Amino acid sequence: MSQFAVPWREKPEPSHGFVSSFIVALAKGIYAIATPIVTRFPGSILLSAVVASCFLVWAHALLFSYVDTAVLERAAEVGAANPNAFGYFSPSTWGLPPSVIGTLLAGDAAVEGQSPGLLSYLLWPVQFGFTRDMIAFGAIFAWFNIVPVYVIWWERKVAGRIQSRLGPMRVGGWHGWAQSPADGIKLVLKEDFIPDAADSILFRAAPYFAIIPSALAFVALPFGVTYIFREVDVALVFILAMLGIEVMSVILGGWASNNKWSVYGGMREACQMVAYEIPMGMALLVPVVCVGSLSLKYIGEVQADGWFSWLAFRNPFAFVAFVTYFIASLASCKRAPFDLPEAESELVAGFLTEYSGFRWALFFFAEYAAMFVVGGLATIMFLGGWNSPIPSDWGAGLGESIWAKGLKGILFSGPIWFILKCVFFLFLQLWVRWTLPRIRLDQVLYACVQVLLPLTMVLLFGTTLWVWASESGNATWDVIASIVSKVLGIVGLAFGFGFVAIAGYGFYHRRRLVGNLVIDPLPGS
Amino acid sequence: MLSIGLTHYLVVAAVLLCTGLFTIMTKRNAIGILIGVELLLNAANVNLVAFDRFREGGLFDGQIMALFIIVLAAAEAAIAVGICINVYKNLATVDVDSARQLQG
Amino acid sequence: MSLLVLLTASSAFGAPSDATGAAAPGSVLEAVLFYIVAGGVVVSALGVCIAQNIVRMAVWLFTALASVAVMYFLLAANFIGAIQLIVYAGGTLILLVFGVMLTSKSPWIRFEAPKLELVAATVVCVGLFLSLCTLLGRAAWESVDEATAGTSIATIGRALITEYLVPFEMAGVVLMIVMVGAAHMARQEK
Amino acid sequence: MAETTFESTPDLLLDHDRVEQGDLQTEELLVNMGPQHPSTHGVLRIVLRTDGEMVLEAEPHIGYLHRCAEKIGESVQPYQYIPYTDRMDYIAGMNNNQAFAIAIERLCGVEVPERAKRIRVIMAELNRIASHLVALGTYGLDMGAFTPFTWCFREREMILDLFEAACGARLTYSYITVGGVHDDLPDGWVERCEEFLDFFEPKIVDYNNLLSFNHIFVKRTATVGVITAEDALAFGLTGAALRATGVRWDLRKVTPYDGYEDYDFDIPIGQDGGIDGVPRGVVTGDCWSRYYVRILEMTQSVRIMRQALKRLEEGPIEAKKVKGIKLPADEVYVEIENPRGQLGFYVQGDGSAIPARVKARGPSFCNLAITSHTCRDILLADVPAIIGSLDVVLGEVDR
Repeated sequence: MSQFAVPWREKPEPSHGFVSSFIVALAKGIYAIATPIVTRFPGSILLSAVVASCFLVWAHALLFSYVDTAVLERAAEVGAANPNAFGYFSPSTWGLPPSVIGTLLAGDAAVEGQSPGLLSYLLWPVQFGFTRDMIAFGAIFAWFNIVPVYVIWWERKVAGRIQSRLGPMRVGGWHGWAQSPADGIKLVLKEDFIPDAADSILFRAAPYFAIIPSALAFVALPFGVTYIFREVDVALVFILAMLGIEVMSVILGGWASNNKWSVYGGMREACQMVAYEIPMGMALLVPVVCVGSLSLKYIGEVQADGWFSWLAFRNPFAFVAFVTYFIASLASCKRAPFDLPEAESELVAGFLTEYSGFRWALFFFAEYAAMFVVGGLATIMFLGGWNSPIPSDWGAGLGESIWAKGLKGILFSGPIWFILKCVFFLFLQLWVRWTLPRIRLDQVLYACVQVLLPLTMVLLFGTTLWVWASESGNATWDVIASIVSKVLGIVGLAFGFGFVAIAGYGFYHRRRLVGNLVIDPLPGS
Repeated sequence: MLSIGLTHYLVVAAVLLCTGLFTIMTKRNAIGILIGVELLLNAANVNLVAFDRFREGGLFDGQIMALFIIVLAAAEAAIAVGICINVYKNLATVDVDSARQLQG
Repeated sequence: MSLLVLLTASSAFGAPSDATGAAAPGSVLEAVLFYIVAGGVVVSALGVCIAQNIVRMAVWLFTALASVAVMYFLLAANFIGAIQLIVYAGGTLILLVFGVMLTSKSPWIRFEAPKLELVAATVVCVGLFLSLCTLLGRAAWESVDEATAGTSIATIGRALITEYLVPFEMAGVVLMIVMVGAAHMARQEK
Repeated sequence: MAETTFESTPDLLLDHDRVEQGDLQTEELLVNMGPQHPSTHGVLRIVLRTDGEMVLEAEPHIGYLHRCAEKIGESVQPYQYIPYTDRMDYIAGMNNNQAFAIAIERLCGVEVPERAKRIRVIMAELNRIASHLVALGTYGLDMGAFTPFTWCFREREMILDLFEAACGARLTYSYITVGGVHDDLPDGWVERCEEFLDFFEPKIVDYNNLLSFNHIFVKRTATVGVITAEDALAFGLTGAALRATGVRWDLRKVTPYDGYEDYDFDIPIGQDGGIDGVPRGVVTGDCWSRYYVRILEMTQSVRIMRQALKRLEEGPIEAKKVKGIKLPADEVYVEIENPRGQLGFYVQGDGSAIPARVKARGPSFCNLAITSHTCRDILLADVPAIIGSLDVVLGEVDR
């Protein structure tokens, strides 16, 4: 080594640990396997995925109809607790009397008219609450991970189309489908960076204060009448509390970063939260007053009679409250035009300025999961929850054959409708974000406190009067109410079709803006 | 030990009470004292809800009391933080020992 | 880590025996959950009184409040638990943190208490705790081991507008006064 | 743990009296906005004294991009200096070339051929559109709207394609030289340019629908950063910032150069809201006026270009024998209307081929001077709004 040796060259190459190497190897392997298939047959794969998911839901519907009849009815007969699949109480090991367990394990001939035999032996673990808990937990956890990753990818595609670009196109082949997982891997492998002057413990802890509440919100969010992890009687307040607690992470992250821009981001979030949370809660009280329950499951169940029974169309106040809630929910997710805590043109990146790598990814996971939760809340409180727009008694004439059951299972499948509606709300959030400029802080406070808050108070009062009048049993009033409900439903339908028309037009003309004027920069070449 | 009864919850409440008291006694920062007060109030709440749970009748008086305490704690915190900020405006510190103009 | 918390907190709603969803009284699961949650409460409460940094104190208070909320879920008081989370952890605490931000020049500002005072406080608090424990051990509560069924929100709501109407309205008046008072105090004097 | 303080450092304080007078309300912070900050359009550093979200005062600190651009002009021949002018205001290179070329032409008495003048006007107006597109797009970014940026850059790309077809460069053109232009237009360029203009005009309506008349955007920019005509004149504001205050002043009309007197066009100025499609709440001289004057100017540029393209005739494109021309022992000061305002070049010759003194008057530099006057007692979010509406290019501010 000569005396001119450059000291910083002698440092060894940074070696990744086993986990990092494993993740990279795994990613490379998946990429190598998936890429040739996906790039060659994207259309057929998409089609088969759709078919397969339909089949899965169908099979699911059959399975649960079987289990519910074979197990739960039997359990109810013997006087066990309130049966409820996925959140099914009284697991045999904890609550059911031994006599019931014995019968269930024997399986056969538990209920007359059902085919005993192999199927019931295959399915017997499903009757245990613990097994179902584990399945549901896996489902929630997977969903919680999948939603942010693919919503981010989808947001980039939507943003690309809105901005007359293409969005991600490279990674993975077909429309850059692997972009988000690749970004995730990159973020995980990034340097674990904590600023010197930061409060390192709080700086590390803050992302978890964001991600844990948003994951917990999924616990009480019903995806269908039986697809609830835990049915909580105060589910609405619980989810609102989870969304409120998330604010703590922003304030904490901003404070612990010890960066002035981060502190500004945290303070702004605190200000903004004071402003939006009250109108948001009051807008949600409007459907609560209509229904008279805080249980999301119950609120979903009363909207089962098709489009016109959805709560947004019950009375005019609920319809306006729906819009109000949507605006306030944008603020709750820190989405544009309310993205002041991370306003990049004012505060660099706000509370996220000092964050990078995995911690930053956690914040984003929390944000996108919260977007889904907020959309799910709007779905349940206003747009019929998991119910299809078709009344649930439709198709009674189809009979009870296995195929009719399967068809109805798909048509009235809770998760499919719920996710579709949530995706609709997600799209609205993306659309708004990529169209509107950002509001100033004083305008946020003004809009929430001086416009939305009085408005929601009026709505709450009005809807109380409406419910009171409806319960008085006056025949004339009932006629008026049903006419108003129909009119609102038709207005909503018009909005829905308008949305579909605009989205379809945009999709059909998606290349219109990009390249109808190509100027050859090198003429003659 | 495996059968959880009223006493278990009351012991937890006692821990909350004592730590709250300790916080109030040792902290000099006005907002730190406020945090201690919140702990005390939570101790009371845990007591109320636990008594409510392990009591015949099912009137839920305890839960309603806890509800009122939560509301009043929110009100108390709002006023107290307002006072702290005013003290800070006037004295440029929130050390409770330095706020002794009225001591004569 | 989030997985663990998800499991713990979701199990707090429990393998329930009634519609409110609290863990079945007397079950092993309830005991395990109680010790986890009580551990959380105790550690957070000790964290509050040991922490020197005011922001960390607030964070410890946050975990204490959240654990107490989970304890309410265990006690079948779901509504109180949710309200605790939304009002206390989501509202009051953020107010406190806001106050911290507005009143400290630096996040690491310290106000040390004298040694003697620390010792005295420790003696007093530990003594109080021990005497409370002794009292609790001697107390003979009626129907202690028989937990009643959980409540429903409708009952609480009905009680609030019948039996507890006056306190309920008084609470509204107090909140009103607080709003006016806080606005008055926050007013910039020119 | 490092002991860090958020306290103000006294020697950085801008106005000691104000600090001592003001009662201590909450924490006053000194915040550095920049030199690395997304909305300072380069390397501008603004020191903000803030009280919460309120900005009490803002002081721009410049010089992070200083490259001795003027001094270099005193050691190279004028035609060699043309590429350096590109790098001053890199968003509007053509206009900078034109300004310096006209200065040398006036100094030496070079007569520019007719076709070269037409091409110069076309290029200058194209570049004006391109520059305003950047201004609009980045202003949308400053307001938190990302989409206008990509829409504007989509059209700007087409302009850059046209430039590339004409001179081979997309940013630093060095196309307009002393005595004319560097190259003749390639075959079919005029048709392409007309095609672009037909494509571009309806897009302005799109920008208006997307951004200009968006309610939130108007709320964010109207009555923010109002500059009166007196202040604008006192601070030497030029360009869109001056015209937005209601002063109808445009060098293309006042002292026409390169044949601007032949063309028929208007000078858009800012006006109060409520009439002519200007939204209510807008005040003359606010951020929205400055923004909207640029939109209107793009329409006028299209008008000028259509006329120029029609009158483009065959002929020489460069005056003869300008390379190595000796500069007379005289001085000249020429100002032209750059997209950002009046760009002036002072050139002093001493009989040799190399200027004895080159000095530039940059519009961005002069417009930036009003920042600390305007950014007083505003909200933090208004600072990017004001800086963005002034549309400064730091390459030219720092030179």
